[in-house]
Amino acid sequence: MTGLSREQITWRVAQDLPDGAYVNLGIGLPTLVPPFVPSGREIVFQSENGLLGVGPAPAPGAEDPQLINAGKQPVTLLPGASISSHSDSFLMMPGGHIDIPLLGAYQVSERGDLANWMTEGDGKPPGVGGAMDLAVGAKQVWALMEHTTRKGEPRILERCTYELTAPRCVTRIYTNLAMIEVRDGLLVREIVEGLDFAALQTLTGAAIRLAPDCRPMRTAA
Amino acid sequence: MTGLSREQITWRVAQDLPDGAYVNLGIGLPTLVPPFVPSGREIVFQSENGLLGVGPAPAPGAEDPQLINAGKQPVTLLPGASISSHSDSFLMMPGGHIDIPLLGAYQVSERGDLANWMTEGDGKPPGVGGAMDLAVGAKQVWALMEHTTRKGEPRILERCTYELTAPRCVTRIYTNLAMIEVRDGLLVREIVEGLDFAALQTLTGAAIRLAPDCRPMRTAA
Amino acid sequence: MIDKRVADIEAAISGIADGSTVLISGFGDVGTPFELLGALLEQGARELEIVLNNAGGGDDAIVKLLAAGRIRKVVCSFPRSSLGNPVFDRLYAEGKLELELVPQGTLAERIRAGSAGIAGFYTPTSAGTRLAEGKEQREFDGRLHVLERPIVGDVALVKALKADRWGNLVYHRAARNFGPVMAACGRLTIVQVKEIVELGALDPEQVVTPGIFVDRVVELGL
Amino acid sequence: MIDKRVADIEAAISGIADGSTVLISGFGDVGTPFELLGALLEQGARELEIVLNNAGGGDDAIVKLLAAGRIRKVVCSFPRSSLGNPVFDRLYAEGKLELELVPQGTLAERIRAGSAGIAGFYTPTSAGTRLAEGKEQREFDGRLHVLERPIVGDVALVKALKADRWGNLVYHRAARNFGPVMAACGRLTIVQVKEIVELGALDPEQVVTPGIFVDRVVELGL
Repeated sequence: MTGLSREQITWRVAQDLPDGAYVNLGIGLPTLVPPFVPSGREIVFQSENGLLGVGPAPAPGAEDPQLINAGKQPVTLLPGASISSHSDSFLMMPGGHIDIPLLGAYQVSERGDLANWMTEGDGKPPGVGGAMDLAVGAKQVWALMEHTTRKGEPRILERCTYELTAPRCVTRIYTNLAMIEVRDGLLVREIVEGLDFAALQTLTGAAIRLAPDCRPMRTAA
Repeated sequence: MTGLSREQITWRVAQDLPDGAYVNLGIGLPTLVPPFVPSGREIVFQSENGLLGVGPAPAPGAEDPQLINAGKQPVTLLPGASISSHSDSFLMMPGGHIDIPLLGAYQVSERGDLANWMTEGDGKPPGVGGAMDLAVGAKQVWALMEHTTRKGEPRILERCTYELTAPRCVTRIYTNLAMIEVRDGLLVREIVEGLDFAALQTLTGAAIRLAPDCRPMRTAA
Repeated sequence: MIDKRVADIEAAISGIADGSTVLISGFGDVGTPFELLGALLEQGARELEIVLNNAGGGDDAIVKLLAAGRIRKVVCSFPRSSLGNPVFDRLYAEGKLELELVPQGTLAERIRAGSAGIAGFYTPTSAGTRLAEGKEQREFDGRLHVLERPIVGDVALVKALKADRWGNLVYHRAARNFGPVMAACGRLTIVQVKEIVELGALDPEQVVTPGIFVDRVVELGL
Repeated sequence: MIDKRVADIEAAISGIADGSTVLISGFGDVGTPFELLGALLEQGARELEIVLNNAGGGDDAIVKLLAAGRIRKVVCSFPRSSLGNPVFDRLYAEGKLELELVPQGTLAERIRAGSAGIAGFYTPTSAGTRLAEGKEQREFDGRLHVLERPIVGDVALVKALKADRWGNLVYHRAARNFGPVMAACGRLTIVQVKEIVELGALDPEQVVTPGIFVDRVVELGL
């Protein structure tokens, strides 16, 4: 069961971003989200390195090498954008000004603990970046991840086995198989076509509940 | 014994400001200092309300009503000036970036305690403004004051009787009668012409010492 | 579409609840949103806690709010005015007005902490003085510091020079003062500006308050 | 007269002592003062503690300083590079390099605290995680916070776009990042700029780093 592609996961997330939201894009999957925002909605994307109002990737040859996002990729600024120093930019996260950080995740627990900065030793020094700052403060934190590891082991667990980024922060999980709300446990709101609830449970390391209104997971037409 | 006029005190202080110094001007006597800076010296005056590089008073009719100093008087900006928010401006005081705050004082103790924000009840609510912020952080704090009250009571004391602005902060005192360094007690560096050390002691509420190189207090020619 | 512009000052000030903590920008008269304060007087919210540097003077809108009995508590650094403020003085003397006196830099920093999710900070300012009484004091590196707690505003009323429809702000000269730090701290931030400009007219490098902190802007031409 | 301009990069970097704590601006390559770092390599100071967001990569000047054994400790948020940094990885694995890993926002805030004379602050960031181990944790309003202490730099090396002889700075786009907060925190702040302009050429409203924080500026044309 592979379910959605990476593009399909980010398309699905983009459909849920409300008009006018301030959204931080973590590195990895989240940076793929912006092109999929439905037309007519205005979303202000923040990049932790001091950019608010990040626009699409620049045309080849038109890059400003000093205008990059958190993933160090060249970006543009929209009309209405603003630049902040790092200390001013990071006011926006723990201070709760960002409506929704979109974060990649290695693991999420049934109570919303997030692990997204450190796996078991690859021998290299660990890096945390802005992960911990982004995970605190916002009322909603959406985690984007593959439902299982490449070996098929669950990433959604009763307790994270990797080091935590922050406890009890994730409010919603988008995977290649399902959209799950973290609300007194794990509530399945959508499942990809062709997968049933029992099969999803076997791929999940914590008890899940089926929402009464659970729907097939939407994908781009 | 009246000694120096207010202008003469501020003239005397101005002579000691080193070229290139960053100097905060407290309200009251200190705001009179800038015109007396010897020519050839460049001093950057800060006003706590976010101005760095304060220039002379504007010509009548040329005032910008939104360009005022800490005493709410209209000012100008010099080439090289910058504007900061209050939170950025007040980084400069406890952070030790201001070389010399010039502060008015009600009382100073022999160990450099400063009292300059609250006298004994005039029945009105007390105001502290930026006094306490300015008094901490700088390596040097110069207090400008009349040597005694109008009733002739000393303002330089073993212990302040008014509420403190900050303990152990004043490093130098300029009065209408003397210039005194606070260094393991009170060291008299200059006395106004016509006053001897013994007479100065009777006007001072703490033991003073005579510097070996004590000179007559300079005034403008 | 994001459009924080509101049609008039009544719409700008609407919805402020009784008992709100209201941050008010300005240093003396400069940068003080007197027109929003006038509208607040009309709007009617009571039992307000106001946070500002000064506390009004003469017959300005702050004095009028005080005189109308609408203010329960004032958090400020300097509640004295060269124009006099006998209303404040009387209410204070009669015990009808609570005053929390805060050093000016500490006031700015407490508001910044509120905006940044910082639960407290240790500052040397006021350590060893009467204003530190009742607060935790603690030595770091041989020096006494005071634990100061954040201030969070239910509402921030701010005056700026220009805004765009996203709420980005620039200020004029010394009128910047508490504007940026208070704008970032209000759960509801309402800004009066001289002029609303087209989106994109403000250089991203020169925006002082990013629009993320702002909820409503009203153009007053002054 | 105040004149913070220095003639060349050797003069800019002179006088850095062994054992210094050196703050280095930049996020990835952007805003990183590589030319000052190259001069620091020539200058010879050893046993340095460097504070920066990333820790170099490829064959940049930070990697060269590491390879030359000049760095004792790295304080950073993300010591990994898409270009790879095998020198860092080897020194770290061999225990020859101390690493203090700090969340990015906490890093910026600790540097700001250092510049502001704040002795510590309570942040929710990292509370309940491995990075909070050994630090004081304390509940405020029902939520766990971590006490973080300030960072003060003996030296700050910063890249900006323009400066004047008073040391006022403006930056270009995302190259602003850690520049303003680090410039304010260095006991000795050294800045490389593309262009030095006449005093008065920078609008006071648009100065990002006031000259009070800056000690030396050197014009490099890039």
